[in-house]
Parts: sequence; C-alpha cells; structure tokens
Amino acid sequence: MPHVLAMGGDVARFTGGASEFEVAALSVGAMIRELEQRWPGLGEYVERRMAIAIDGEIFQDADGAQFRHGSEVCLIPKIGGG
Amino acid sequence: MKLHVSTTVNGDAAEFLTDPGTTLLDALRDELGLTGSKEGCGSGDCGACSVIVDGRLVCSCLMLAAEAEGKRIETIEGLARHGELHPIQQKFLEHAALQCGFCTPGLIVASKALLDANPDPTEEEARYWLAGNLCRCTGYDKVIRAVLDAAAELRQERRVA
Amino acid sequence: MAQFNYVAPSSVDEAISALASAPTARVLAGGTDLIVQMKAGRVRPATVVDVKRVPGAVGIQKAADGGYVIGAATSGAVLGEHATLPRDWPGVVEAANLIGSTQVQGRASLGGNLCNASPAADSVPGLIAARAVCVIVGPAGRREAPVETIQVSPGRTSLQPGEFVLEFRLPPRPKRASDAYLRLIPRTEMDIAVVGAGVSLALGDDGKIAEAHVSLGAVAPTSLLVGPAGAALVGGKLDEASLAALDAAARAACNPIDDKRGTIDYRTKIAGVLARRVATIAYARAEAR
Amino acid sequence: MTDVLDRQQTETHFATVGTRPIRPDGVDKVTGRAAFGADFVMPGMIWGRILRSPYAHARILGIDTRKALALPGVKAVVTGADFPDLASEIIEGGEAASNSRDMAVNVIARDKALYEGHAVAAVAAISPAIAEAALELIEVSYEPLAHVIDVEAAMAPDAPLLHSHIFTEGLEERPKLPSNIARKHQFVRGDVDAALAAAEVRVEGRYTTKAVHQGYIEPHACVASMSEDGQGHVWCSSQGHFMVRSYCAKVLGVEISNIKVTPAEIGGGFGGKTTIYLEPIALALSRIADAPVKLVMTRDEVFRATGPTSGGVIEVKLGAKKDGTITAAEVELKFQAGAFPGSPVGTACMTALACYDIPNFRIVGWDVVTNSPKTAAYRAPGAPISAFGVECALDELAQKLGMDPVDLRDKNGARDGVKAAYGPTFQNIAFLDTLARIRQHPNYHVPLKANQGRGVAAGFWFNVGGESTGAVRVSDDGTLTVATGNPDIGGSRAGMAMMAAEVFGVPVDNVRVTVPDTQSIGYSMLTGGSRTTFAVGMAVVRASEKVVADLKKRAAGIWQVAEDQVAWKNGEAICLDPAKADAKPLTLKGLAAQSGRTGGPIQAEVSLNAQGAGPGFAVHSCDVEVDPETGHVTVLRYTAAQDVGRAIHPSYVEGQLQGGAAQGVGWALNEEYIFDAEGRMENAGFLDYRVPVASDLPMIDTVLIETAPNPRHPFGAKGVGEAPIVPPLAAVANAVSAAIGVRMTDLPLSPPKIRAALDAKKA
Repeated sequence: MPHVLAMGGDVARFTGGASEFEVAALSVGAMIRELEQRWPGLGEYVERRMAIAIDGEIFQDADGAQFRHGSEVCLIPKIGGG
Repeated sequence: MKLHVSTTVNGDAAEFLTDPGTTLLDALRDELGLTGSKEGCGSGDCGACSVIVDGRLVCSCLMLAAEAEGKRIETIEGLARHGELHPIQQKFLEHAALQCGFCTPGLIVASKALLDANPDPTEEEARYWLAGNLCRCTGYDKVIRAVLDAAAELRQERRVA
Repeated sequence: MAQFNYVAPSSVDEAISALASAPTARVLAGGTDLIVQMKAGRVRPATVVDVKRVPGAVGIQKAADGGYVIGAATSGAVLGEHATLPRDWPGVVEAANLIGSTQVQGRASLGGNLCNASPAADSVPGLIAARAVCVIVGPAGRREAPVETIQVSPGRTSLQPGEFVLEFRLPPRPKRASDAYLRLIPRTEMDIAVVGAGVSLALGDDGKIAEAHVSLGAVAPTSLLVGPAGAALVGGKLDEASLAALDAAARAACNPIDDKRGTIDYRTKIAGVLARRVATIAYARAEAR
Repeated sequence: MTDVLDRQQTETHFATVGTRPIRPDGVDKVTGRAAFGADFVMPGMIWGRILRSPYAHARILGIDTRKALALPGVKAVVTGADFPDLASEIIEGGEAASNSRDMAVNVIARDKALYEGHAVAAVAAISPAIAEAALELIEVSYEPLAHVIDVEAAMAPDAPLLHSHIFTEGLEERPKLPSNIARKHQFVRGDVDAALAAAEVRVEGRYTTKAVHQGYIEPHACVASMSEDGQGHVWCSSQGHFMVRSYCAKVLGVEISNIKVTPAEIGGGFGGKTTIYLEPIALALSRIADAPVKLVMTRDEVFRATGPTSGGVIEVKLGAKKDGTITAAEVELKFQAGAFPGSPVGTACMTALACYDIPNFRIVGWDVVTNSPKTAAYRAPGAPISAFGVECALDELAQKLGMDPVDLRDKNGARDGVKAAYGPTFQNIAFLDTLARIRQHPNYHVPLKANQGRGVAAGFWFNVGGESTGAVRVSDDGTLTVATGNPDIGGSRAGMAMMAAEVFGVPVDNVRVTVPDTQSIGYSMLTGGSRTTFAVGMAVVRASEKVVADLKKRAAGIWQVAEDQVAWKNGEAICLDPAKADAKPLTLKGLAAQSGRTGGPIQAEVSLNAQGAGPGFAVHSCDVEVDPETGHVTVLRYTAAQDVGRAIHPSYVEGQLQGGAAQGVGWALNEEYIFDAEGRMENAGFLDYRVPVASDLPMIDTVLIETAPNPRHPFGAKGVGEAPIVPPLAAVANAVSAAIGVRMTDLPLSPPKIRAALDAKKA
C-alpha cells in the first residue's frame, strides 16, 4: 500500500494527530476521495492546499497521477515561485 | 501656453508644440512616437531614457522639451542605419547582453556615447561610464563584454576605413 | 509637473527681470535637481528661467591674473574636458565630476549644485577649499561673494530676489600647489555623499605646507570651511602628527544628523578619515607640480 | 567564463539545444521597437492617476470626489465603493494561492488604508496634467491609527491590529483573539531537542533582514478599455496575462470571458508582476469614461505600493559531531507579510535545510501582517532569507570544527535517495557535483590579502511545472511559428524556438515565436517558479512531435506506403520502404506546399500540466575586500555554480545565474526599505534604494552543472531562474565576516554597520 507522509500544512488537524498513514488508493484522485471519506474535509483541504510528491517527484493538481504499491506519497504545501 | 520647439531628431527636422512642464522624454515618446527611450525612474537614476543631445549623453527625463530648441538629438531609433544594426546593437545580441530588454536602449545609447568619446575603454572605464544605466536582469557581465567587444570591432573598422 | 512659464533670456538684464517677476521664480541650469523637485511637487515655480543662453553663464575663460572664470551653468562634463583646468584645479574638477552619472554630468553645473543648497553637494567643498568666489548679478547690480557664504541652510541661499550666480572665479595656481576631493558613498557611483572632503594646499620652497584650506560636506547644515583643519597642516610635511591633528580638527567641526544615509557617529569618524586621505592626495599632487 | 566540460561528458548530442543562437525577439529589443507596457497607445485614450494614502495605517472616514469631477477634462473618478465586496476565498492564480478579498482590497482600499501608498481613489482625464491636478482636488478624511512595521513588534499581544478577522492558523487550537499573526508553519523530523543536547559541537545565531524590492526597471503600466457591452480588453506587461484576466474578473466581479488580455513585452518582474495593481482600476475608470484609460506607475509608486519581499528574523541552532556530521537543526522564521497574509515564510521553511541530510530538525515559520506594502513573490520566494541564516550558521560551524566550508556542506549534502527536509526523497540531483565544481574553481584558490575574505553558501529551489500551452504552425513555405501562453521575461522565446527546431531538425532561424492574447492560445499559468523552459518547453516539444507525426502521415500518403515506413530526419521525411527506393525525401518545405491536398493546414496545439520539475541547487563563492576605516565593501570575485539539468541556451542560463547573483549582492550590501517614525518609506527611489550599478560588480563567473539532466524533460532541462538568488546573501555575509573577523548578522551590510562592528571589536 502507498505510504503517505504529510509535511507542513494542517493535515494532522483532520487526522487527529496522525501525519503518516497508509492508503489503498493508487492515484492522486482516488487518494483525495479516500482521505475525504476517512477524515471529512481532508480530501478537499489536500486538493486545494497541498502538492503531492510521489516517489520524490512533485505533482500539483494532478488527479490522474498514479502510485505504485509501496510508493512514497508526500503531502507538502503547494509551491509558488517568482 | 504651449511652446513651439524645432529640433533635429536622428538627423531629421522635428517640430512639436509642448507645455513648459513636458520633459524631452515625454515629447519624444508622446509627441514624436519614439518610444524606444524608456522611463524607469523619472529622476535621472536609471538611465533608461538616455539620449544624446548635441553630442552629449543626457537623461531625457531630466531635460525640458523646451530646452531642445535648436538642438541635435540622437535616440536609440537612430542607431541602426540602412538596414544594418550598429555594431553595439549586434554585440548586445551576440553576447546575450539583455534579458527583459527594457534598459537595453538606454544602455546602448550610453555605450555609443562612451565609444564615441573613448574608443578603447578598459573594463573599469566602461563600468563607471555605464554606472548610470541600471540593469536588474544581467548583473552587467555580458553587457560589459558586449561593449568591450563592440569597441574592438569599431577600432578594427576604423583601421580598415 | 505643475504648470509654469518657461523663459530662456539671452541677456543678464532679461534674466534678472524674469527672476524678479515672480517670488517663486527659479533658475534652470542643468535641471538635474530642479526638474526632479518640480516633478515631486517639492517646488512649484511660477516661472523657470533657463540661463544657459545668458552670455557668460556657460563656458570657461582664463582670467587676466592667470585664474579661471567658469560660467555657473557650465556642465561637469565640459569642466572635465578642459585643456588646463583639470591640471590646475584637479580637486574642483573631480568633485564636480562626481555628481551623478555620466548622463547627469552632461547637464549638472557648479552653479546649480551650489544654489540647490544641499549640505551634501559634492562640488561645493571643492570650490570652498579652492577659495573660489561667486560672481552674482541681480537688480542691485553685480557683486562678488566667497562660495561658503551662499548656502545658509538646507535648501536656502543668501541670494536676494532677482539675483543669480553668473560665474565662479578661481585664483591663479602657482607651482607646487594642488587640491583634491573625496567622498564616501555606499556604492561606487550614483549616490549622495555621506561625507565629502576637499583640501587645497600650496607648498613653500622648503617643501613644507605654506597654505592649506579644508572643507567638509554632509556633516553640517551647510558645507564647511574648517579653519583649524587647514591650520593643522600648515608648516608641516603631512607627518603623522599633523594628519592626526587634521583628523581631530575635522571631526571637531562636524555637526551632522542621523538620517537614511548615515549616522552622526559614522559621519564624524569618516570626516576625519577622508580629511587625512584627501590631504595626502593633494600633497602628492602639489609635490608633483 | 563558463565551462562546458559536463556537456562534453554526456553522450547525447543535439543540433540546436546547447548552442547559442541570437534570440528571435532580439533585434526589436536593441532597436527600441519592442513595445512594453507604457508604450501602447489607443485612439481616444485618456490618462489615469491614483491617489494614495499618506498614512501607514488610517481609517478612511470619507472621500469627497466632487471637486475633482468638476474639473474640466476629468472623465471619471473611482473609489473602493465602486468595486464589489468579495468573500474571503483562496484563488489559484497558477502560482502561490492568494485570497481574492485581500487582493481586491489591496488594489483599492475600502474602510482602512493599511500602508503608506495604499490606493484610495483614482481619476481619468484627457491629459496627464489634468489627471494629476484632479488628484489634489479629491478630499479624503482619515483617522490616523497606530501602525506597526517591525515583524516582532507586530507579533506582540498589544500591537496595533491590522485586521479583526485574522485568527492565527496552524496552532493546536484556534486562538480566542485576533492578532497580526496569520499563520504558523511547522516542519519536524526526529527529536531535535535531544539531538541538540547530545551534540558535540553547537552553534546558535540570530539573523535579520529588511524588506527589499524586486527592482525591475519597468514600472507597472497598462491600457484598459471597457466597452458598453461589458467586454474588457487590457494591454499590459505582466508575468502572466491569464493571471491578469482571472484576477481582474474576480476584483471587478465579472465573467472571465468578458476580459481579454494582450501581453506587452515585460521589463523585468522577478515575481513582482505575478499579481495585479493597476488593471482593474483602469478597467473601472474606462467603464465610466467610455474611453480607453492608460495607467502608468511612477517609480515612487512602484516602491510604496507594489510588493517587496519580507524583512525577517531567522534564528538558527545547529548541532554536530566533531567529525562534522550535522545531527540537529532548529530554525525559527518570522516574516513580514505586509498588509495582508501571505509572506513567503512557508517556502522559506521548506527550503531552509533542503540542501542537507539532517536527521533531527524543527523548522517553525510565522506569517505576520504589518503596515507595509503587501509582499509579492520575489525570485525563490523566502528561500534567500532562510538560507541567509542557515548558511551563515554553517559557516560558523565550519570555523568551530576547523573544516573547509565546502567540505562541511559536502559531508552533509543532499544526494539521490536522501529524504528532503520538506518531505520527498531526492532523485536526479547534482548538489555534490555543484559543491565540487566550486571547490575546483580557480577563484576558490586565489590567495587573499589583508582585509579580504572569502565566503561560500549554497541554495535550493524546487522549480515548478504546471499548466502550459504550446502551439506549432507550419507556414506554407515550411517555416514554423511557435505560440505559447507565457510572457517572455528573460529570453524564453529563444529556448522555445530552439526546442522546436531540435524536434523538426531545422535551423532555429526558421522558427518564429509569439505570445498571443488570452483568446488566441490555451490557458497557461504565469511565467514564474522557474517553470517556463521546463513546462512550456514540454508543451512546445509535444506539439512539435505531433506536427512531425502528421507530416510523416502525409508523406506516407504521398508515397502510398505504411506510416511506419516513414522516418523523419533533419527536417525531411524519408521513405524506408525498399519497394519505393526511388522515393526522394520530402522536405518540410515540400510537404508544407502540398498541405492543401494532403489534409489542410498543418498545426498542433498541446496543453498539459507539467509535473516532476527537477529541483535546482546553487553554490556560490564570493571574495570581498573591506576598507577597515570606512566599512566600504568591494566585491573582488564572484563564482556561481548550479545544477541546471541541461542548458537549452547556455548564454541565457548563465545570464540567470549572473543576474540572480547581482540581485543577491545588492540585497546583502545596500538594499533595504527604510521607514520613518510615521511608517512612511524614506527611500522610494533608485537614488537611495541602492541596487547594484555596473561599477559595483566584477565579472560573475558561472559554472553550469549538467551531470543530472531532468528525466521528465525531453532535453533534460531544469528550472534555473530562482536558485541563483538563494546563496548570495550568506556568501557575501560570510566573506565580509571573514574579512573583518566579526560575524555580521544584520542585512544590509552597509558601511556604517561594518565600521561600527570593527570599532566594537577594537573596544
């Protein structure tokens, strides 16, 4: 199962403190739906405010992006720039 | 009360009516449509409005249009001739001496005034002469290389001529 | 810019009457201060009198006594290109040539720099140390006054309504006499002086300093002629003791402010540093002549 | 000089990528033809001006515009009351999310002026002079309020409150009272307290910086026309015309489809043109005046009313073993956001330790509103500020350990497989190579004289991808036109033309590049985040590949062979079918000429959302000489090395490194916002806001590291624009500290501070 780690942001507020957990989902979109189901509000929060690094590569607004079993999925605040 | 000003711009006679409070830069841009000279500060601190008046490099934002009466004015629009870029313009392109390009017309006009006055400047002389032309993109490295390279080419041309 | 009348008189008298016509009238020479202030709305003259067409206002003449007569509206670039002035008065010229950029040099003048009455004006300490004299014309006629009597406070001069500075007179320059100007700025160019120092001196036949004048800028409401600093140099050969005395005298004369460009403490210390350094340059130049 | 050894070491060879052609827009820019924001005019155009608050913080009791409206020649006056009140809502402008209500109130004040320069009203008149005169006739009655600009003062419980609706986010529980602290960010790994306690060597420091401005030379400018049917058209310079479109629609409360934005050439941005200021006001004025309205900022307005980046406080504790292994890091950041939440403290936290592999750390960041202009993005937003503290602390640690500062960074440096402090695991990075190349550079070995010092620092930037569109059209003479939705801020058109030329196998001169308006090309996020060459380049390459596939298909049709029997090489289709040995290659020109018969015009537009932008690492070394009597600093040598993936146009990549270094040197030595006791900016001009001039700098040597091409990009490109401004603050400060033997911790390192430090050392 993909292992999810949240760095920064308010994920722990939704999960009751947990910032690391496993998900069954194998894509960003599916994970967002799964998180919304498990912790109401978290899915939407992640969708709007967080970027998702899959095995080290940062994805932003990429519902279709796929995970592998054992993927490292890292939730980090969205990144802007100058 | 509008003032009538007759002057020469890039070799051609130019006449316009102006308010006393209009700067030469505004007259060039708004009355004559020569928008190559830019306003970056309006206070003589950035050099983007550099033009040559009677052979003298000045900031056109710090000169009243009325003062141009009877003067010879050279702007960036007058540098390329008969479809040929001036060597300074060509070297700026070859050395990638511009990024956004906003300060470029002023830098090129100031560089022309430098090489007219000093055909063989040292790097330090070029840097001090151009200290009144702010560039925020390039860090000046490629600008200075372009100017020194253009100087060498112009000296070569003179020798040939 | 607020509206105003622009006139470019071609005689001294026309210029005087134009200046006298409105209490807010201002002289336009290079405009590198005036136009900036008008754009910012800090000054709103009813009439602007461009004096550059007035005979004598632009140009450099050698005087009968071997000194120089410099038109007050002559640009710094023209001063720097003169055949003999930079050799005879290098300090005056290098001070004028430090004002602003190459572009500003094409316009900025000694008269404008003085009459803008900024305590930090670069060319003023150079002129004061050189004992330059202003030729002033006005409704009451023509008069002469030492440069250090013109600035009375930041932005204010001792000129009367209708008066303007037409020329500067520099005395003849004997051998073994020279001058120099140094300023401290945060960058290498384009800044207003945090401190400026000018020194003019003449050596006797014994190689000792026979005459010395020291002027400081940006350390008081006006540029200063610092008598004790000059006196500290006279009679010596710029040994450590006289340099230390010069440093102390320069610091003692300071009455600066804290502002965005420097602190009281910093300006005071730097006044001493620059006085020493600029005296050393002037001395070396004098020995070389 | 840039050394290109690395490229020679890589096997891949390209015909165009990696060469240095003249940029396609170059001639227009050296001849003065290029039209920037203020160069555009329209028939019947009138001129606008904006009235700004003279107070840093004041309640606006009333605005009387009657006298201004009565002035002959005045066509329109607007105030905050002419704009809709928006609900608080996060909008994704394509970059860092921003709050639509805050943006609208920043464009023009409503009940309160929150900083000196905050727009309170605007006029449009038939001449600039009349517009200026009209401003003085607008009567605003203010109730001045206590103000606060210093970040720590603003965090105090009794500080003047800017907004009653800000309750600190990111705390365990929502606070009972509002404050100026908008948000707490926290990034934690391991047990930092235990690790610090157990450390064999510790360093601790407090570092401070002032607000600084991007300092682009072109002031903001636009022309806007709003017609009677509600259709608006804006011509302006910005980092993203799609951003201008969506933000204007929001602020004016109109449909996005009612706004069209045509991009002008942009005279520098560095992040500062990733938001709007003038455009909605010009549209509102135009709607009332029934005429196009031109608004151009003065330099004074640019400094007082557009986004600088934060001044900040950076507190750093590092713990290490005697062998130099860093075991613990604690970093606390306090950032001025300006008048509304949204300082770059979040990215400052994420980048603070990104260059290093540190098992235990706690990074805390505070986003604090202050009575100063709302901060805008500035090149690697936040990263230079946190790097200043961390890289200076590392320098001190190296001294304590008696280690070379490059060796210390190498020992702890990020490499593939290391878990970044901000979360993910690094791959395809070349930080260690970048350090090595600085260590090998001749500049690093020049012996130093008295009063001289050498400083080294590293920096990191994520780089981003994002939504991008590229279109490629084949003209009937076989030349190519490439269109993208991204304003070219530093030469990106050259890169786009080169990447297309590479795919087609044609000379780059056969490619023209254009940036059309918002109705003529697909949506693209703005030009920022170092994304353009990477993300937009991908779209252009994909579109080029689509066109090549179409050309092969058409060739197959002409030859009557299967498509897989057609190859594309050096700009022509080649028939592989042995049965058609006599089939001559079909050139792009030849195929273009027959496009009508083979299926019509040949073109493709590709829109994508580019992911997997590779991060960038920069290492700079700087040599300075300090005048011990005046405290004046001279930069003697400067070297910038960077992991760039692969340089498409090396000259413009070098230019990014050199420009970033120069901006960083200005930030380190002289640039700062100076406020008086009333909170008014004292140096709102290039005379006293001292950006580096040509005589302040030496040549800036660059080293492009190409040992880790980005696998996500067709040619291996990584973003390069932002990383180079991250190291200079610390590199310069470390050099100055080494030269004078005193640790300098407060930027800028202006001469009075250095002289004071030297005097204190003597005493």
